[in-house]
Amino acid sequence: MKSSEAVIKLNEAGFKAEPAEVTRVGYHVTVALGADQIRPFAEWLLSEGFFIDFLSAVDASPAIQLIYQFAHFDAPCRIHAQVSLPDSGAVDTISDIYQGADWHERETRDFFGVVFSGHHNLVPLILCDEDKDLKPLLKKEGAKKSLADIGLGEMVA
Amino acid sequence: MDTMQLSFYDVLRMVIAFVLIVSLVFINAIIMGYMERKMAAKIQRRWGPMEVGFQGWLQLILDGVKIIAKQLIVPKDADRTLFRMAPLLAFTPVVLPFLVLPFSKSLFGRDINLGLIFIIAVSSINVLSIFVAGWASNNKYSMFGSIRSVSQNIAYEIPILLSLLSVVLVTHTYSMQGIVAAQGSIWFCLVQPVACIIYLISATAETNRAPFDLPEAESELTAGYHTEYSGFGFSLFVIAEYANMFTVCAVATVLFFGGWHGPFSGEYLGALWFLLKVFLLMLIMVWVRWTYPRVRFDQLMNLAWKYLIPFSLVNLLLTALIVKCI
Amino acid sequence: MVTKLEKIAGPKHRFLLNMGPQHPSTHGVLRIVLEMDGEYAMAIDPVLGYGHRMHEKMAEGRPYNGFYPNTGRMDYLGAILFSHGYVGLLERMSGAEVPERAEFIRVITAELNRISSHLVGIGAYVLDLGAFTPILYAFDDREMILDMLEAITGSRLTYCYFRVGGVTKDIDDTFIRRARAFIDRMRSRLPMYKDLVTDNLIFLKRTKGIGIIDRDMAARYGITGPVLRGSGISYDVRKSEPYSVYDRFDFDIPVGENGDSFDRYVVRMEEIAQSLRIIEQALDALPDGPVMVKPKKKLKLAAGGCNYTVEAARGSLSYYLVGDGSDTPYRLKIRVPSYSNLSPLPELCKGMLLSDLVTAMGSLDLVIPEIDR
Amino acid sequence: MKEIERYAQFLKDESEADSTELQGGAMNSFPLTEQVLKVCQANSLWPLTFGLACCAIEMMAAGMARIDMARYGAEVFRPSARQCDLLIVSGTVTKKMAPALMTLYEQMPYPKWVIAMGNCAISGGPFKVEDNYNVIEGVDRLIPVDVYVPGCPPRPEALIEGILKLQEKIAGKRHPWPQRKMKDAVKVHPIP
Repeated sequence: MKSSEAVIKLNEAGFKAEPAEVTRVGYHVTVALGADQIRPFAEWLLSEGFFIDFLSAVDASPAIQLIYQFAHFDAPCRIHAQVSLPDSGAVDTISDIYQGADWHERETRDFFGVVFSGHHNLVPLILCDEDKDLKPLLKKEGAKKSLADIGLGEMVA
Repeated sequence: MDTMQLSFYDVLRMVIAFVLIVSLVFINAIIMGYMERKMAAKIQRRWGPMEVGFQGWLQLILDGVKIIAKQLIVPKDADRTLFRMAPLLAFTPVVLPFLVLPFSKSLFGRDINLGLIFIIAVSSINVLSIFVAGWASNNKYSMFGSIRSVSQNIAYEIPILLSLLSVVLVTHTYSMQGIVAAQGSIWFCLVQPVACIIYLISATAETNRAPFDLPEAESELTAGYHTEYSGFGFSLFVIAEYANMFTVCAVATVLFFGGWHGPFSGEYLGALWFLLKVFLLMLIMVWVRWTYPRVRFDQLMNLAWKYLIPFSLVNLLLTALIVKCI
Repeated sequence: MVTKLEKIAGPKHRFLLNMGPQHPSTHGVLRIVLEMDGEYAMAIDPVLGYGHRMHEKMAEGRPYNGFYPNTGRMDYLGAILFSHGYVGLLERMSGAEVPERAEFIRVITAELNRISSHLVGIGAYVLDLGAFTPILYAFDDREMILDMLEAITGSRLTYCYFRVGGVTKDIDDTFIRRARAFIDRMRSRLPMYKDLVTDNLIFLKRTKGIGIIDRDMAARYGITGPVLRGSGISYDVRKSEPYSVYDRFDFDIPVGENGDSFDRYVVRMEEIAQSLRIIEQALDALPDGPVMVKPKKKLKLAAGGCNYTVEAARGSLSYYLVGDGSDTPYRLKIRVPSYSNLSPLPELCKGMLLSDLVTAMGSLDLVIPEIDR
Repeated sequence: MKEIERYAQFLKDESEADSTELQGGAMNSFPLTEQVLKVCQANSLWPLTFGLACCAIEMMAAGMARIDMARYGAEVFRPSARQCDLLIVSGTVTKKMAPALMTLYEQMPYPKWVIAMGNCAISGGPFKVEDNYNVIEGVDRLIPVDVYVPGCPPRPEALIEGILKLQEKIAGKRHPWPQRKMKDAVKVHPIP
């Protein structure tokens, strides 16, 4: 699937997608998602044959940003989605749609304390048991910056 | 041996033979250990043991002394009695077959008229020791190794027996000396090629050598049935393995490769021919080990039950028919 | 999947078997908890983190340039490929110019590194199957590559050779002669590997049809690299999103047919041949000129997220960096290929014999500290 | 972390208490047998198949054709800790790995030795940073170490040197009898 085609299809399916400047940012499409759209988004991607590249998070104020990246085997089309973590600290899991997200979600829970509701086995993956509440990649007080300062602000839904 | 009455001379001969044989078992382990390492090194284009003594020939002796002085560990949850017994149980039966092996025309412990049966009966005890070792260790990997070993040995005992029987049908005797004597003109590997090949394959499996080394498959079961054994217990298993190799290769030599027959084989010089043939066969086993990957367990069983046993049965039947007709 | 055995025996006969963190076939410090039914592994639970070295945390605490050494220590078998990704990311964000000669040298060294990584991978894989000798031959060939790379980078394993704006040291005639000699030698060695390993009957019997990965599974788990190409999908970042000067070379993407362990092995062998082709072309077309543009003392990057993907030895490797205008990264996420390649293990190996599990896992060619980061 | 420290202290006490008794046992009362035994132990160091990180590859390279540790008798890589004399800690030890490493050390029978290979095993190496939350800074905090081989990672030759150093520590001599000094190294791959 060509990236321009993907933008059109994504917008038709109700996701706020925009083409990105691939030589500058390294991905073809950005999607600003709402926290409730994650599961339909993942289902749509799976049906279109995308594979999951990675899933991670960035700690910023006012909320942790979750980063989803998907790509396609047949055409250069890398989709980058950003989700702002709701106040509840939990988002829906996609580990039952993309099983590969299972470990990524567990890792994100280890490092950031993000809870993925509906995950079947959200136990520490990387960290040892006594460190399960360490959340090492959360920024310290004072080091945390706002979304605009780190250039992720315009992508939030 | 028509009568079972033993003279003093016979007893003395057996005692001396026994002492010599036990030392032979140890020396064999040292020589084979050294040859295996050197040969593996040769195959892998490296030096192998080099610095310890000339060409590293002292390496195995030093290894042996070191391993005797290692601490003996009995795991807390192991069955202490059985755990200690298993290495001895492995060692004892491998010494006994040497008693009836005909090293040369007059160099042998004792020529029993059921020599072949004796060897097969005694060397089967070995599998028991492996099973005991695995069970007593109370370790899951050991248990896997020992269970694999038991089923493997039971499976491969049958083709061994059947292929040996087809030789016995030709020679009409179970005596080892008798079988060697029958090969004065032609070696039985030419008379019974199928039996010979089946025996060599099964013997490799019987001694748990690669590519059939499943009981101690390193990449699957760490060290298999002797995972928990340290120091001398472990070395007894290794010695027993080499002695077992010697036994099966000696039987192969006696049955298929003319025993001590060879140019200038007099009363005693035949022993040189015998040892040469045995060590050649053992080196072939070493060669195979360092070349091939390991087979999977079900493939191993399939090979025995689906190919080796039917083929050896057919071979036995054909031999019986031909012998009967002639 | 319910196997025949499970129907007969039922779950009550099951027991737990702990494989690792010290086990000869886990290639490092991976631990796998297996629920066994006899010799069948009915449930598989990999436990990671025994080699977690906090690379992502370390990146946030040091300048951009200070992270170069870490890239080489994540995947120590393909260190150059990992630093290629990081350097490419910084260049994309800062817009730094790279001399053409430097790009060619990058491709040459990266492909040499890929060959050395594959050699270890297949050697260790055959070792998993119980053949000791091929790994020694593979290491013998690999030492030639290490000698070459050592002469220009200064280290044998954890290279720190690429910089923003080029490479640290130019290659000389000796390197080119050695590289050409290596290409000839490696081409003459490939038939030997074929005779010794690929055509070996036991090897074929052990690997054919074991651990089949199909397209759907690959998409769901994000499998990439030779593991994916073994399944017949020709996805290679070097072709689909060409970086550096890879678009100037003529090379094929070898793919398998069935997606089993054997195909993955064959793909790696073929990739060695393709990498040799790339190196040969790059050596022929090597332009003159400088290898380094004088870098700024302190690298400061603008705010914003940026992604850079390269084809590492084990699959597609992405760096995702969020800058905040200072000289340290705000957040650096590293998407490592082995992590996604290992994750299907519970589904892939369910109901397998322990020996097959070792076969299937070995064919994934894992580097554990890369997974744990 | 408390538990790990307690475990480490226990291992240290045990090795100090047992070292006189277990490093050769009753043989130590006879000087000559003791010396012979030490020579044998020095010449036959069997390492454990145990790789942690980058250094493990160099440890493998040390056993391969070019370097060939086998020349000095350190050939037999045993997969089971029960049959080993030498634990080569080749790489970074993390908090999660520490208990497993100590268990491995405990499983080895006396006499046993440890080589800390690489900077990570010696001190935490490049991972000894301010925000370190997972790497143990030096394996000697967990188990007693005999020889340190620095490098990141050390070359295989450095590991061989470490083994020779360990032999010197055990037998009191760099090339314990009957070892000869190695002759000139053979160039395996001449530069074309």
